Amino acid sequence: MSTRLANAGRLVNKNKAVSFTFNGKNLRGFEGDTLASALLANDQMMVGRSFKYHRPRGVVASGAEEPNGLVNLGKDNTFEPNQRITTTELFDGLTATSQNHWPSLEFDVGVINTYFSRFMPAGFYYKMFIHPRPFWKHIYEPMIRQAAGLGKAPKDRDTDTYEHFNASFDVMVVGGGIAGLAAAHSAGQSGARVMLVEQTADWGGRAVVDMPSIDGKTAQDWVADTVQALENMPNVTIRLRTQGSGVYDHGYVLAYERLTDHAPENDGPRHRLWRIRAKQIVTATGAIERPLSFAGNDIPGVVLAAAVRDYAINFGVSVGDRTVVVTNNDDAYRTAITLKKAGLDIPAIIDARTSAEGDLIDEAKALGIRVEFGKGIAKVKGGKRVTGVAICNQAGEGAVIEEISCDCVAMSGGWSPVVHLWSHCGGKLIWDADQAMFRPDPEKPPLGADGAGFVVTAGVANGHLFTAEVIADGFAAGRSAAKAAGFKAKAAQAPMGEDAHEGPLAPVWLMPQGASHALRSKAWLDFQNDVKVSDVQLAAQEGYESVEHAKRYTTIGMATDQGKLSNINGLATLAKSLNAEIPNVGTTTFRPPYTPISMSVIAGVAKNELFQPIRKTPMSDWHTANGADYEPVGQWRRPYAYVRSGETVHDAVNREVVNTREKLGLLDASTLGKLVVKGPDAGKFLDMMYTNMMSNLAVGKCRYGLMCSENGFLSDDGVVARIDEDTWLCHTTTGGAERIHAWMEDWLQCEWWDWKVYVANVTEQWAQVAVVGPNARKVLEKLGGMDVSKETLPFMQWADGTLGGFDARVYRISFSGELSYEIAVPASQGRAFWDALLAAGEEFGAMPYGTEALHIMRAEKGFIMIGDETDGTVIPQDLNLQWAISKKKEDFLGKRAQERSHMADPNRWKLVGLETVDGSVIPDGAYAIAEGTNANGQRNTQGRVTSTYYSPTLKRGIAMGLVLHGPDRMGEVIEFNKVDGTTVQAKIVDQVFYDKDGEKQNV
Amino acid sequence: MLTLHCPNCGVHADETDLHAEGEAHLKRFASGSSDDDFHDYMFQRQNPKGVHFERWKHVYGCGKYFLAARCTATLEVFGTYSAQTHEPPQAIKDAITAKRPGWSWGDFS
Amino acid sequence: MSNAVSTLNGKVASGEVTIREGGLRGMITFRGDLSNAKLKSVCKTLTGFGVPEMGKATSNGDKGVAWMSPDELLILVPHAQTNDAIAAIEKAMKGQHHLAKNVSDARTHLTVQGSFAREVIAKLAPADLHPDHFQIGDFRRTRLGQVAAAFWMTDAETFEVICFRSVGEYAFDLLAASAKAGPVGRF
Amino acid sequence: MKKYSAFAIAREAFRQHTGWERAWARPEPKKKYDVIIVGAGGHGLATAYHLGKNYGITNVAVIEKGWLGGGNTGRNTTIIRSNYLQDSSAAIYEKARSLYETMSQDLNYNVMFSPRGVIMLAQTQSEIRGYQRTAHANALQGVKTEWISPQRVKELVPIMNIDGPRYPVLGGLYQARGGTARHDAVAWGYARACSDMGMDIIQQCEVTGVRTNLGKVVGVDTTKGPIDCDKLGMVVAGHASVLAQKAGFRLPIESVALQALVSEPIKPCMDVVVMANTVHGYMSQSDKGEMVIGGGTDGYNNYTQRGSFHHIEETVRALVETFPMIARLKMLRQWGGIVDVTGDRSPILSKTPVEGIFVNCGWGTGGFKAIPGSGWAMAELMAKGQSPLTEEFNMFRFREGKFIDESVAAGVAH
Repeated sequence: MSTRLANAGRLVNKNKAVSFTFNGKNLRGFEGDTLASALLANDQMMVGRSFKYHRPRGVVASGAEEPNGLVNLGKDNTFEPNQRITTTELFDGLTATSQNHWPSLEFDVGVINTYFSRFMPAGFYYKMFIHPRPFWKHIYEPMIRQAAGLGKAPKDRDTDTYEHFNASFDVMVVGGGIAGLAAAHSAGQSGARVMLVEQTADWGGRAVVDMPSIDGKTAQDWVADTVQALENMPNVTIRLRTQGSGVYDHGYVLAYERLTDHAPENDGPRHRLWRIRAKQIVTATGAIERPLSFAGNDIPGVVLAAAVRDYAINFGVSVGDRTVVVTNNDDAYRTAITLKKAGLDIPAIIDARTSAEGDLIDEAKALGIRVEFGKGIAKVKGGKRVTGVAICNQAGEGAVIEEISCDCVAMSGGWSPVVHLWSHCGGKLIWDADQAMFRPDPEKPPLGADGAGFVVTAGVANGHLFTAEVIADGFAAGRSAAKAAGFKAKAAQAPMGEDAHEGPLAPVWLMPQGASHALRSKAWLDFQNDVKVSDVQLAAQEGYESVEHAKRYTTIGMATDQGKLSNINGLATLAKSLNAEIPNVGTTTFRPPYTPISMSVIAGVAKNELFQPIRKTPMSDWHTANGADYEPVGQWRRPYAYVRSGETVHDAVNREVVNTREKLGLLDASTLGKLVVKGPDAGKFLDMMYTNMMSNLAVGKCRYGLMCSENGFLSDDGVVARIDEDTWLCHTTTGGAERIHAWMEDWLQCEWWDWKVYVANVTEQWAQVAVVGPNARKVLEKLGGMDVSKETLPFMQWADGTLGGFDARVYRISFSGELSYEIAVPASQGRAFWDALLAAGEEFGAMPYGTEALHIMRAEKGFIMIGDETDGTVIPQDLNLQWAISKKKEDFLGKRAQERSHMADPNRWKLVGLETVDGSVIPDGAYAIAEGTNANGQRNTQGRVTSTYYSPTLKRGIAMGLVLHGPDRMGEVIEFNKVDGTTVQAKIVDQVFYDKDGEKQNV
Repeated sequence: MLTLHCPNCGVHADETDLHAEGEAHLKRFASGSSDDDFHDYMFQRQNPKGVHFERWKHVYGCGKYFLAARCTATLEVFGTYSAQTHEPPQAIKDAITAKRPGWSWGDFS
Repeated sequence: MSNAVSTLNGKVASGEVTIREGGLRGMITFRGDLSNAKLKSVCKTLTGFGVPEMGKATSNGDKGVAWMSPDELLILVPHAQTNDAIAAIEKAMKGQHHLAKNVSDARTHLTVQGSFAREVIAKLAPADLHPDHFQIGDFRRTRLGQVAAAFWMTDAETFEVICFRSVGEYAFDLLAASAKAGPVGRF
Repeated sequence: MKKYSAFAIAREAFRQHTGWERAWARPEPKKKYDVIIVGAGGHGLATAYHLGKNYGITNVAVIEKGWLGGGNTGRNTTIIRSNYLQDSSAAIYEKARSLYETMSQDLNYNVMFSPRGVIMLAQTQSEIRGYQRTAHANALQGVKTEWISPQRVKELVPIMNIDGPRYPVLGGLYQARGGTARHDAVAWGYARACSDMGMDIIQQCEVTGVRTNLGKVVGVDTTKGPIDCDKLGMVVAGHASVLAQKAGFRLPIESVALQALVSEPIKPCMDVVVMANTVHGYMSQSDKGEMVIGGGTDGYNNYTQRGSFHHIEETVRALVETFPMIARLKMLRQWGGIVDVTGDRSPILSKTPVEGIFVNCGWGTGGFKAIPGSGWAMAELMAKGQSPLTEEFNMFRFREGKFIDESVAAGVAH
């Protein structure tokens, strides 16, 4: 059984007990435990079920590489699936449940898959479930989906907070082991701005477990002293619980800081995403121990050798009472020695090498541990827990020599440097055959903005496995990174490490070497996704020879650990199957993040109200307080209608239209874009921007103008006012202000940069109100201060003045066909002006109206709306707007495009009015159908509706649409489709439905 | 995540402060030009895998355009320069030649 | 004008770092040739400061000037004096190609004040805010969350921020949330 | 070819799976083929498949620089739908969608086509109008779609927040027979079928030059030597410009990075595909249980298969807002692909200025869903010289100003 040892672990505080629950059981651990160590201390070896076969799964590692120990953590709004128990620090009240089983962890019906596993080799699902066809959707797929997945789906909204932080550094060091510490120290000494991050809660990495001597001190003391030194350096920032998650182009690094996961009672953000710009990055990310591939290596109790040591030393937890160590290298002997010294049984060390010599081997032997060279494990015995191992010759096919009873197997297949961050941005790897590992190729680093390498790798991550090399390499990497970032190294002594003498490892990719199919089909490569040696071999046999094919066909390395344990073993298996060298098979691509990071931290503070900015006008509060039903228009929110109690939105719209037509309506038009264009060449410039002539507009007058893209399509419209000799004010649509401003700057900066024109976007300087309706003049006269009579301020003119004490610019323009003034006042006075209008207008029936009433009234008058009549494929000619296209101008933006053959095609659909025969409203988006079908069997069409409304003024449906030869077909009845298959008939009419002679506006 | 030096305001700008504005040094063809010329001006892009010239706008910064010489295969930046020019300055061309001998792009080399 | 109200009417979010809407500020977008002697002189007359160098701003109370781009300054004057200041510019720049527009009401002015003000800004802006890199006198146009903004420092613990009026509330809430979340411990 | 079936699996299970053959052969190139397709992605392989299946043209080589299916076929978010606005788009995508329905049976390879339904959310008034227009167009195009209410959206996707304060859901365009498929399997299934017809799929073979004579294609030079052909199909997605340049013509396209990401797998919680264009995010749940999320394209030309992280941020925050329950899921992996985008963001399936060379490119962000239709149409174009499905997608349309613009219905071409 696994249990807590008498000697306290390095990291746990035995004086502080912590209670938690697992699958409803109340358990106790200590402060400093991880959830994994606490579960092991409670003899909870089995922690989950595998993805495919639902086999029992126990902890196999002690860190971020753990593939098995995944739990549902927390509940309600802190519920989180797939939480890795080896990186979850224990806290009081922690609640965890195991995953992927039904009805329980101990008795999972899904385990039936394991008995049928011979029918479920790699890719079996590509070969079956094909017939009968409907079964995939209705039976097979739902079944597979239920069986797959891991944790439960969260249900509640996350109430924690998250944030981002932007920071720039000269040198970013990832990894707080001795190499990273040395690198940060040497880079810091040079004066560079340095950040050092470590993903765990503890500095020192493996060194503080295995405790070599550095500079004559224990590793523990050296680490403590170095951390202290770094903390004292003002130019160095160090962070625990912060993972270097991804390296991106031009030195961008994401670091993922977990602030309160270990202490949920603390205030502040739960996670922080550091968005770092680093000139140089040092990856001192260490290495991950590889499992060995033997039959039954997935049974709970088979654990990586170094992890067994971690649990014993860091947490005072023994994984088992009797541990068989199986290895191909010397390092695993440390585990045997540690356990033996802790008073536990080591029945044998099974060493696949034919012979080896070294200090650790000697020490193990001296402790009386039996060492068997040239041997391997034929098979692990046990179901939910290891009960023993069968030993065989490594060179053979698995004939059992001896069985040894044990409850833990500590395995080591060598070490794989963590090269993820090096590789994220294109750093290349080389195969180190001696150490059987891929390590960064220093000649081919990822290249930065200047074309030079911007990542250096250090220590174990660089393929150095011995303390002396590791620490020297870290020190040198910090120096060279600082130098590359522009800092001179200070003379300082590199730390010196000491090592035990170790012999070379012998690569072992399968145990025993000649294992039978039966054994290979029980030798796991990917523990979570259930990929075995036989699966990769099958992929190769079937032609899935590329490493990417094999990965995708078998799903090896695609689990939540992203193959941290399985990739190299899988690769070696594939290479062997193809009779190829490992480096020739290549690796799969490493992609960020290193380990999964929360979606919430990616979103950061941008949640709820802060999800996206909402742009508000000075009158927004009034709208909200008065029933505004909003519609988003870009980032603005405009009242669609002001709904009163007892009204539907539709009722409100109709009321607003009728009231405006009969009395007085007020529209908050502040969102309309207002661009000032000024300069000696402003007229010439606007003649290029607009299809019509603007240079000849008289001062004091307004003119409606159209803008097209260079591709000829209508992009915006609005009223232009000539302010003075060299100044024009251009109104744009609500969505157009920033876009058209940018469009103007583009041409001024990049094409006609010698033209003397300045543009300023003054949209938000002004609150603008449209005062519309028969009583419009009356209310303005009541406010007083300006002559707004027909004679002094005729249609399409503007004037500056004072209205009711407000500085105002009044435009006599109309988008509704009514007598109408648009009045601009400084935004700071907008709300007061709005209130003044409402008060003064009360006796005249003043009533605000929203965008829908605006739309209906303009449609009744046959005015086009950008975004309704236009959709990016419509040219002004389609809308019969030839009158607004200057014939005199040689050039304007879009002119050349409109000369292309398809643009000049007489068969382009043209704008007309449409009146339903039965008075109903044509559905939005309906098409006018024509006879027959096209070559692809689609029904022919001859037009479409662009705007369609119920007109409360005319009390019937009205519409505008683009129709083939429409203007030549007045009076003709055509049919529009409905989605239910029926049609509605409409007569082609003039597009002006209301007050054709303009009598209402010209008063 | 690119960073580009804005030659207009001196800021070493994060990509999120910038907006990519497409190929640089396009020659505008207006009314009266041939269909081919107009087509090429509007749609025919160099799209090289390698040295490229492009427009950027420092949209969240000084609001000005600038041009960049960049490698689309490695994202290396050879230099940024004023948008008010019809061809890359010699210093930029030299910087590219030093890194990518024999390069060419449109009419430039 | 007594009717004038700033975007958030002086709203305050108090804490270790306090966010305050700064009330009405007179601001003028002034475009022209920044080396023009008349431009330089009117800038000095109005604000008491000369044309700043690229990326710099100087201010004192309600008056100040910031370098916006190679052909644009932001002139700060008391709100009530804005139109007079523009008139002065127009007079001084007569015959010179220029543009001077009142943008006082198109902006929201916020102050961020407190021990970790620098970090509050750094949570939201993709700029290097290290004290070695951004100091009093520097002026930066960048983004704050998802909106454009500009800021400068008036003392070691105070940032002045301006953004567009329509997003003033968003910017205020964003800064307030960042301040409430506490310090990072970077600077 | 040995047929795949449950019986075959049972048979093999009892002989340790030793009887499984290679899914596709590994031939050396011949001296000459009737047709060479460059690019063994989904589109290239589907083209070859339909050349053989529909026209009996089997003396075909499919040449691939890397490994088959290794480009955008293996990097996309696997969404299949045909609810497009414009007739020509709807025609080819619906052809594709209908071929997906029977692809597993046609290829005897389970591509796991899952017609689980696709909803495109309307969150603004203009999206409502755009999607209602699409619904009306679809009704005439023979594409089965429907406009659904917010309540129906919620029933179909209970995890969605339909009344978020910023962009409440106002309805959706629903295509019940849209869905997803297993992307790799599509490429593998086609490869197996092509190989079975005697076609040569030649991987790890890069085209280094295109040989022409008197304006007509005669062959290609490759890293495995020269190979002659009568007709050449260029189907290389992101690298189309580079290949066209070798043949002496240019294409009106640009190559940019498109990104995607997946969460860790969870138990089933979302049965349909949801696309939210206003906030720029789309999401579905794979059969493995991962939430598969698509992001946006970068604005700058790029051949690195790496994009900029801020697009991931934008996409994720939009989806956290739309689906609050994903807040505590974790991003497992992000990646990028290179997509080629045309001036109207619709593809090019076309003859070229060089006789005998045909090009299929410009699918932008929407290529996967089109694979079988594209292959069908491209095969027709190459075999017969014309196809009603490709007619409007010719590369010369930009000269005339005859665009196929899908963005008009607020529908981006995902």
